[in-house]
Amino acid sequence: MSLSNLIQNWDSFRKRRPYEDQYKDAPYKWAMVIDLDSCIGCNACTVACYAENNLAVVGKERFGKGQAMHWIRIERYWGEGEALETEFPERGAQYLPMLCQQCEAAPCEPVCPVGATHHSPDGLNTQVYNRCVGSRYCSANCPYKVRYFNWWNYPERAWPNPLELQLNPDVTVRSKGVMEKCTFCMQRLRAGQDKAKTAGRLLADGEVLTACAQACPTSAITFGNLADKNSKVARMWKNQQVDLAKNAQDKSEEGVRGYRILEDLNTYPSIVYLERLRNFAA
Amino acid sequence: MSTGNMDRRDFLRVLGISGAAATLAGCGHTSIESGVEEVMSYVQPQDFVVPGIGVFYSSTCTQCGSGCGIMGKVREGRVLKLEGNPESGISGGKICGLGQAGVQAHYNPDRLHTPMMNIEGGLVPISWERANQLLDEHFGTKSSLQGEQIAFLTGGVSGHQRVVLENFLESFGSTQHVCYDAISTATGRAASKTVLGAEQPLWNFSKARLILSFGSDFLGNGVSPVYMAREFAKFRKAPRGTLIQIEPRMTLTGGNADRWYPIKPGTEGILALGIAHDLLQHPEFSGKVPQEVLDLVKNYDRDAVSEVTGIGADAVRLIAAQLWNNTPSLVVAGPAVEGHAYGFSNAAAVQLLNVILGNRGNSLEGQSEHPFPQMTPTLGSYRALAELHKKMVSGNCQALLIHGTNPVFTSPTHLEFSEAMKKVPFKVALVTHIDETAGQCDLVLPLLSAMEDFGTHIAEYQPSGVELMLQQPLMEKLYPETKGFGDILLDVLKKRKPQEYAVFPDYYSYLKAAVLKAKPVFHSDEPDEHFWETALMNGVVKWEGKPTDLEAKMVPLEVPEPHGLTTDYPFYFVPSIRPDMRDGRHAYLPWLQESPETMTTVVWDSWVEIHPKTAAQMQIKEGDVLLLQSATGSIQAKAYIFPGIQPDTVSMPLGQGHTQMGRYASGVGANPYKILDPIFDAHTGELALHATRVAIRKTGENQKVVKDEGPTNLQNGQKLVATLSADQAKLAREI
Amino acid sequence: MSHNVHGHPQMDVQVERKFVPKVKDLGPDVNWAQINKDVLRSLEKPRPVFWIIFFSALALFSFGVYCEVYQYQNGMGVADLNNPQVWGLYIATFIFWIGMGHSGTLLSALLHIIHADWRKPIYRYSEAMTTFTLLTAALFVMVHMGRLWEFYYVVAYPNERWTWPNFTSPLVWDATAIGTYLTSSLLFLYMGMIPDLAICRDNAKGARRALYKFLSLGWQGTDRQWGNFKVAYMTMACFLMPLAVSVHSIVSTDFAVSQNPGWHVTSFPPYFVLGALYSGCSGIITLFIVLRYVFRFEAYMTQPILNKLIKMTFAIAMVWTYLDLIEYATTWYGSDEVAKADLLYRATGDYALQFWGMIFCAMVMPFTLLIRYVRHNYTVLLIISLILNVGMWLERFQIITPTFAKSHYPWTWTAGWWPSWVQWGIVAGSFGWFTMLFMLYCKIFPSVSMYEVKEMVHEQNLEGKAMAHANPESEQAPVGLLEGGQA
Amino acid sequence: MVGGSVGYRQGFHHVDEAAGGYYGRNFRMSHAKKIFLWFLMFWMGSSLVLAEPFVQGGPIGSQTSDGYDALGPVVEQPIEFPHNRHAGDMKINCMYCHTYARRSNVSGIPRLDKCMGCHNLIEGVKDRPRIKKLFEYWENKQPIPWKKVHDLPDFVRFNHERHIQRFYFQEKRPIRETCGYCHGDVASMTTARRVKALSMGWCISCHQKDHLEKVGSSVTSHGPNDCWLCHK
Amino acid sequence: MSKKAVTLALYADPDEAGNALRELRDCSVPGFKMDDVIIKSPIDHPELTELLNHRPVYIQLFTLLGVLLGPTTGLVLIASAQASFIYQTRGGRPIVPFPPDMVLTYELFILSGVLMTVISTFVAMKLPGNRSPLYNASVSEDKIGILVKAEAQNIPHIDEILRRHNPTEIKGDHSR
Repeated sequence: MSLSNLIQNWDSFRKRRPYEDQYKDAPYKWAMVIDLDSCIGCNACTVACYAENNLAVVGKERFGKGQAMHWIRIERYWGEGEALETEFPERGAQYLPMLCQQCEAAPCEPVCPVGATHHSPDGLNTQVYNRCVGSRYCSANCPYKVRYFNWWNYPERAWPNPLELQLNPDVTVRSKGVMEKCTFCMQRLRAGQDKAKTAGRLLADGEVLTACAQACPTSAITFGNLADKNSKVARMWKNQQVDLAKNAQDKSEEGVRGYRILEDLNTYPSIVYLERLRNFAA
Repeated sequence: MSTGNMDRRDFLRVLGISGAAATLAGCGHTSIESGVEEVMSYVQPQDFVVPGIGVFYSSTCTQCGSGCGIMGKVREGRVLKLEGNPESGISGGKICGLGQAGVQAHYNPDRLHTPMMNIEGGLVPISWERANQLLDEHFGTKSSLQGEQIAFLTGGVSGHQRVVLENFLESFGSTQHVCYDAISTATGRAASKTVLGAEQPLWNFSKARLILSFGSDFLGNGVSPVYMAREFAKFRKAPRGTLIQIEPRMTLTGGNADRWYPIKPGTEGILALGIAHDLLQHPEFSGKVPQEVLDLVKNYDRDAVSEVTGIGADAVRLIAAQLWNNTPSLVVAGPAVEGHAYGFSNAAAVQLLNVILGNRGNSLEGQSEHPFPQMTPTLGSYRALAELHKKMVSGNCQALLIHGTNPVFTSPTHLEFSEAMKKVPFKVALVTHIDETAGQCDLVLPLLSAMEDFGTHIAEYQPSGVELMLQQPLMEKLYPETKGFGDILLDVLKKRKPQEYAVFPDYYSYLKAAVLKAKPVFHSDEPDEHFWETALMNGVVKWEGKPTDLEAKMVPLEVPEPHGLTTDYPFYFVPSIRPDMRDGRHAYLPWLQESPETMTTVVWDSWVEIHPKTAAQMQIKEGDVLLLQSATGSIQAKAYIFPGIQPDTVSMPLGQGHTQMGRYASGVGANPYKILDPIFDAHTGELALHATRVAIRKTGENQKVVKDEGPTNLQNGQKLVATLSADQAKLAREI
Repeated sequence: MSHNVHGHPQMDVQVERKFVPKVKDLGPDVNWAQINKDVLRSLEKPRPVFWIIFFSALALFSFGVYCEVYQYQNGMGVADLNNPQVWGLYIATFIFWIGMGHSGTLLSALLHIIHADWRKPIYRYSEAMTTFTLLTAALFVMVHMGRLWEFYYVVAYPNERWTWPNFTSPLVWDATAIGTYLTSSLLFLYMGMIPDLAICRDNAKGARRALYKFLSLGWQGTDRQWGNFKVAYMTMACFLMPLAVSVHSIVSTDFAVSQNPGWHVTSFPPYFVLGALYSGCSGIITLFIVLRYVFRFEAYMTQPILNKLIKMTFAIAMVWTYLDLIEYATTWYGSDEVAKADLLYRATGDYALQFWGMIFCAMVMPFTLLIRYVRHNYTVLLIISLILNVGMWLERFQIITPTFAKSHYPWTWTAGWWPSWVQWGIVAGSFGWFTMLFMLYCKIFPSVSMYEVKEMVHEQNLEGKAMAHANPESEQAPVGLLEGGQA
Repeated sequence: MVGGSVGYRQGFHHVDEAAGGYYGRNFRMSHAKKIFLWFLMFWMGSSLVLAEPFVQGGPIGSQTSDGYDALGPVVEQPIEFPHNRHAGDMKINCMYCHTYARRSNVSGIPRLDKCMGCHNLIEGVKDRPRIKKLFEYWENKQPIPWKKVHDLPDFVRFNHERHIQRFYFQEKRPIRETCGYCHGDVASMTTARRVKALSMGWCISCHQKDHLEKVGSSVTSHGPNDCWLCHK
Repeated sequence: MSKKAVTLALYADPDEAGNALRELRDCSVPGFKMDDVIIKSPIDHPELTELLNHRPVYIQLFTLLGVLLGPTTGLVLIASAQASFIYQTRGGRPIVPFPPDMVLTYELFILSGVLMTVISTFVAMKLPGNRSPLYNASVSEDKIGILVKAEAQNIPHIDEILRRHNPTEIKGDHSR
C-alpha cells in the first residue's frame, strides 16, 4: 500500500515548501501580526499563556539556570547595535514579544529524529509531546530559541494542591524530558474548527484567538487565518507587503513596516512584526 | 436562596470528568486502564452545561481597584482561566497579567481554610463555632464596644461591601472606616482637585496629540491600567500621538515614550514651571494669565531650571515647543512627582501646565456624576493610617478589623505599626491567606476568594458614565470553612439589627435585593429576576452619564527644591512600583513572581537599579550585594545595572521581602518600605515615598541576578525590534 | 577471482631491497611458538595491579551510573543544561568517543588494503578500541536522551502506532551509521580474531576453553578456510574504510546541517573525520605504550612500528590543523557576521581558555613528535599522546558550548555556562567504562594478532631469504633494529 | 536454505559428517538447520519488538493489535447499569442518555435527573436494588461516581461530536453501528466493557480508510491525520 | 566411492610441505585426487595452496548481491515509509527528500554488504562447527598439516609419500 501511495502521489511528495499559493485551496493557515509600536511590554500575554497552556512555574533557582518555561517572552532591548548609543535610553525600551514563529520551513522540523515536531496542514509547527524522546536537537537548531525543554518533572511539584485544579484539561501537562513550545493555542483552534465543521462552515475571522492575542490590552497581537484573503491578518500581511513564501520581501511602498525576524535564515516565519515607531522630533 | 441558585451551586461543583482531576498525570505514562479513573455527571445541572465545553461567567476582577470586567472560563466545576469581559467599558474584553493571576489567588496552596486564633503568640486553627463565639463576644448584642473604639482598617473597598462595612460600623456608632493604601495617590488627587477641580479627571487620550507624563506610570499601575493601555493603543494609531515621559526611573510607561528624560527626583514641579515659563512667553497668553502665576513662573527660566532638574535647557525649550505645537495635549503626574516633602506643590505645578495649555474640556474632562456616592471606592491614604495609629497607641482603639491591606508589611519602620497593634485588645483579620498583619491578629477569619464570592464593585476611574460591576462565584468554594466577607459582616449585623437584616438569609440575597432596589436608577423596567439575571450575565450594569466640566484655575504654588544629597546619603532612593506586585499584596502568586519585571526582566527577587555610569564609578557589578543605608534603616539587595535611571538615583521595587505570605512570597527579596525616612508631604501629610536619601555600600558578596535577559540586552545588529521614524510610517494607510 | 590477492610478488621485493637495507619492523627469527607463548601469556591470571586499576575504573563507572540514575529520576535539569545550552558535555563527549574509534579502522582496514604490514602487531587492540569507543559513544546517545525509556521510538520498525522515525534527521543517520559501524567493526574484529581464538582454544583449559571453542567456531586453518577468510577479510576492509569516513561525516552533519554559527560549515565532514583519526591515533599510541609495557610485547610492538604510527599521527594532526584553520579562515573572510562574532567569542570569550587549550594541546603539541627524544622516551610519549587527546576533547567542547552560548539570537545568549557535576560524573564514568571494557578484553582476547605476526615473520623471512640470495652483504645490516626495545 | 543453495563444496561434507566430534561431542545438527535456527531466533526477537511489550496500554492481551475481540475487564460500577435492558431490550437510542456525544468532545454520563425523569414514573421497578441505589443518590443529591471504562491517555483528544455528526447525522448510519464501532455492542452488555484497542494504530487504521467526502458523492478521502488532531 | 580414511602429516618447514604436496600431486595412487588434500596451517600459505587444484571463492558474489539488494530495498522502504508516514515532517523540505535518503541508503549499502560477506563467509568456511577428526593443536602454532583423505588401503602409500619430506609427525585415523 505504501509503495502504491508513493507512486501515486510522487509529485506532492517531492514538493518543497513553502511555495507560492500553497495555501490557496487550504481552509486554514494560521498567522500573526505583532505591532511593536502598540506593544507596551506589560506581560499580560505571558501570564495569559501560563494560564492557558499549563506552563510550569519553575522557581527562582531554575529560572536562574535558564530553565524557564515561558512560551512567549517579552524581550526588552536597549539598542539595536552592540552598545547603547546614548547615556540614557532616550527613546524608551524596545519590547519584543517572542514566541514560536511557526516557520513554514522550520529548522526544528527536519532534525527531530522521531518526527515529534512536524508541519500541520494549517501551517503550524506542531510538537507532539508523547512522541518526543528529548534529543533537544530541535531546540539546538531553532534560531529563535523558543522551544522549551522540560528539564524537570514539573507535574510533581509545580502545582501543589489545589493549584492543579486550574490546569486546562485540553492541554497536556508535560512531564520531564519532552520539548514544548507555543502551539498558537491549538486547543482553542481545534475546538473552534470542530464547531465550524459541524456547522458546515469555516471559522470566521476573529472567532478564535490565541490566549495572548485575547489578553493583550493594546491589541498589539493580531491573529487569524492567512488562507482567508479577507481576514484581518491576511490584509495586514498584504498591506505590509510581506509574502509568506519569500525570504526577501519586495518593498515597493514607502513607510511599510512589516518584517519577519531572521528572515534571511530562510525560515519563512508566520509572524510578521511591525516596526516600532518613535517621534524623533520629540 | 432561590432554586436557581441551587442549580448553580450544583453546576459549580468540581467534577472528576474526562480526566479533569487527573490532568497532572502528564504526557508520561498515564493510566488508560478501565475502571481506574472516575467519571461523574451533575445531579441536576442547567441545560447549557455540557461537559467538556467551557462556559464563560462574567465577574469582576478584584486584583486591583480598576474594576475590570472579567469572564471566567468554567468547566466541570472548575474555573480555568480569566478573560476580559467585552461588556465592560473598562476592560473592553482585555485583561492584564495581574488580573489573569486571579485564578492563582483562588487556587493558591497557601490559602487559609479555617478560622485561626492567636493562642500564646501563635495562630492555631479553630472551629467556626469558636470563631463565632469570639465575634459574638466582641461584636454581638452584648458588646460593650461602641463608637470610635471599634475601627475597620481596609484597603480600597467599593460597592455593597463598603455599604455593609459602614453599616456594620454604624451599628456601633463608629465612623472609623480607615482606608490605607501603601501606594497612596492622595497627594496627587489633592493637587488635581486644587488645580483642575477634580481629584481624578478623565484623560481623553483620543483627543490628545501629545502626552507629557511626569512620572505617571498609567500603563503599568495607574488608576486603570487596562483601560489606559487600550486608550494608549488608539492614541498610537493614526494620527499618532507623542508621549514624552519625565521621571527619575524609567517605568513601563517611560519605556514606551517617544522621548524619555531622566530628572532629579522631586524637581518635576520646577521643570513644569520652567516649561510654563517658556510657554507663557507666547503672546497669546498676554493678559490672560493671573499676575501671581506670572510672578511665580518668572524665576524659572530655562537655565535655572536646567541646573536644578538636570534636564538641559534645550530640552526644556523643546518640550515647551512640542506642547505648544501639539494641542490639545495632556499633562499627567504620577507617584514620582507626588512622593516628596513638597509633593503637593510639585503635582500642582505639573497640573498647572494643563490649565495653561487649555486642555480642560479637550483632553481633560470631569468624570460623570455618581448615582451611588455610598458605593464609590474608598481611597486609601497614609494619613488615615497614621491617625488610626495615634488612636491605637493611645488605647482608644479596642477592636480592630482588618481586610484587604497589610500595614505591618507596608508601613514604614518609623510608624512602628506592629507595636501599636499590640495595644489593641482584639484584632480580627478577614483574609484569604495569612500575611504579616493577619499573623499578628487575635482572630483570623478565612474569606472566600474572589472566584467564590458575590459582590459589587465600582471603579474609581469611570471612562463613561458609571458602571456597577458584579462579582459572582465562578465555582463552588474550595474549602467548606471559608466564608464571604459580606456574609461575615451580615451575620453580625443580623444580630445587632435584626429588624433590618434578618430578612436576608445571606449576603447574596442582600446583594440581589440591594441591586434590585437600585433598578430605577438604571431606568430599567424589566422584571426583577430578568434584570438580575441579565446583570449577572453581563457582569455589569451601566449607568449612562456625561463627562462633566472641570473647574480649573491657575493656582500659583511655590515649588521649593527638594532637600539635596549629603555626603552621608549621596543617593536619591526611588522605590518603584511593579505593575504586578503593587504594594506587595500579590507576591504570593507564582505566575507574577515568575513573570519578568518588564524593565529589568528580573524574577523572584528584589534588586537595586543603578545607572551604568554610577556603577562604573563605584566599581559595582551586576549581582554585587549592596547595603542600602538610609537614616531609618538598611536593607540588602543585589545590584542591577540599569540605564533608564537618573545617575544620582537608585531604585528598588516594592512588594517583595515578605516574611509570612506563603511559600511563594516568603523570603523573596527585601522590603524597601522599611528604610523609608519619615518625610511627609507638607500639604496632605502623606508619607513621601520618594524622598528618602540613601548611601550604598558593597558588602563584598556577589550573587547571580535571576533574570530572563541574557548577557546582552542589545540586538547586536540583528533586526529584532526595528524602529522607524514616526513621520515615515503611513499609519493611516495601515489596517 | 583469485584467492591469493594478498600475495607478494617476490621478484619486486628483491629489486627494491637490493640497495636499501631497510629497518625491519620485527626482529629476525622470531619463533612462532614464542609468539603464541608471548601473546597467550597476556591472557594469564592478572597481577594485583590489574585489579586495582580495574576496580578503580569500575568505581568510576559506577559513579557515572549513579549520576545517570540520578539524572534519569530527576530529569535532565540536574545536568544544569538550559534553553540554549541543550547539549553540553554529552554530545561533546559523544563525538569524542566516536572519533576515538576511527583510527582502529584506519589501522586495520586502510592499512590492510594497502598491505602496510606493520599494522599487524598493533591493529587488533586498536580495533578493539574502536568497538569499545563505539559502545561508549552509544551510551552517550542514551544518556543524552530526555526520555531514555522511549528510546525505541528512534528505531525504524513497523509498529502498532504506525509511526516511523524521521529519516531526514541527522540523528537518525547517526543512529544508522553508528549501528552499521558498530556491527561491521564488531564483525571485522571478530572475523580477524577467529584464527587467534582457535589458538587460544588449543591452549586453554576449562571454562576459557569452552568459551574459545564456542567463539572460534571450529576454525582449523584449512586452506579453504584461509582462502575464504582472506577474501572476506579484504572485502570487509574495503567496506569498513568508506564506512568509517561516512560515520564521522554523518556525525558532523549533526552540526553542519544546522543553522548555528560555527557549525554551518562546509568543511565540517573532512574536518571531523580527520579529527577522529587524529584522536584515535593518539589513543592508539597511548595504548601501544601501555600494552607494550604491561604485557612485555617488546618483540612485536617495536620502535619501527611506533615510529610509523607517530609519523602517521603527525601527518593527520597537520591535516587536521589545516582544516581547522581554514574553517576559521573561511568564517573570518566570509560575510556571516554572526559566525564571525561566534569565532571571536570562542577565542576571547568565556571559553577562551578551552579554545587556546585546544590550540596548544592539539595544534602545537604534535610538533614535539618531531623530536627524536620524544619518540623514543615512552613516558614522555605517553603523556604527549594523552595531551593530544585532551586537546581533541577540548575541540569537541569548543564546537558545542560557545556556539550555543552565542548563537543567532542575542536574547538567549548565555554567559559562563558550565556543566554540573552530573555531566562531569557521567563523562568520567564513560572513561571508567571504556577502561573496564578494554581491560577485560585484554585479559580475555589476544590483543596482538598472533597469526598475522606470524605472517609478518614469514614474509620477512621470505624477503630475507630472497635478499640473502640476491645480495648477501645486506644480511648483516639491520640498522636500528629494535632500538629502544627488545634488548 | 542458504546452505543448500551455496552447496558448491560437496567434497568436504563427507569428511565432516564422518568426523564425529573432535572435542568428544557429537554435534550432528546440519548446517542448514543451524542457519534456520538463527533465522528463527532473529524472527522471534523481532516479533517480540513488534508485540510492543513496552507500549502503554497494559500487557499484551488487554488489547489486541488489530483492536478486536479482546473483551476488557469487568469494571465494578457503583450501580450495575444494565445496558442490555435499556439499549438492548428497550431499544433506547444511545444518545437519549449520552446526550453530550453530539455536541461535545466527551459523550458524558447522563445527568442524574435524566435517570430520575423516567424512573420516577416507572413504579414497577422501584423496589429493585439497583433502582433503590439510584434513588439513594438522588435523594442525597450526590453524583454517582462511575468508573471510566473507555479511558484514553491524557495527551489524547477524542472528539465524540465530530464522529457522531459525521456518521450518525450525515451518513445516517444506525446508532448502534456508529457507537459500536468503538464501544462494541454495548446493548448486549450490562455494564460497559472495553472491546476495542483504542490504541493509536487502531485509530489510524480507520482514519486511513477511504471515506466518502460527502454523503452521496463518489469522491473519497481518508480521515484527517494531523498529529494535533488527537494529540494535545 | 567413499573415502573413509584420513591421515595427517605435520611439517615444520613450509618448503618441505610444498615438496610433499608436489609429490602427492604427481603420484599415481589410484582414486586419489588433489581435491582430497587439505592443508591446515597457522597462517595462510598461498604458495602451498597454489599446489592444490584451484578452489574458487564465491564470497564476493554474495557481497555483490548484498550491495545491490540491500540499498535498493532499503531506499524503497525508506521512501515508502516517508510517504505513508502518518505525520510527514516538512521543514521546507519535500516529504521524500533525496539527500537524507541517500545517506541512509549508503549506510544500508555498506551494512548489507558487510552482512552478506560475513554470512557467506561463514557458509563457505562451514563455520560454525566444522570439525575434523584429525586435528592437531600444533597447526595453530607453527606446523603445517597436510591432511589426506583416501581409501583405507591407499593410506600406507600416501603416508609413505608424506613421510619422505621430514614431517615432524604423522597420524592417521584408519579405523573407519
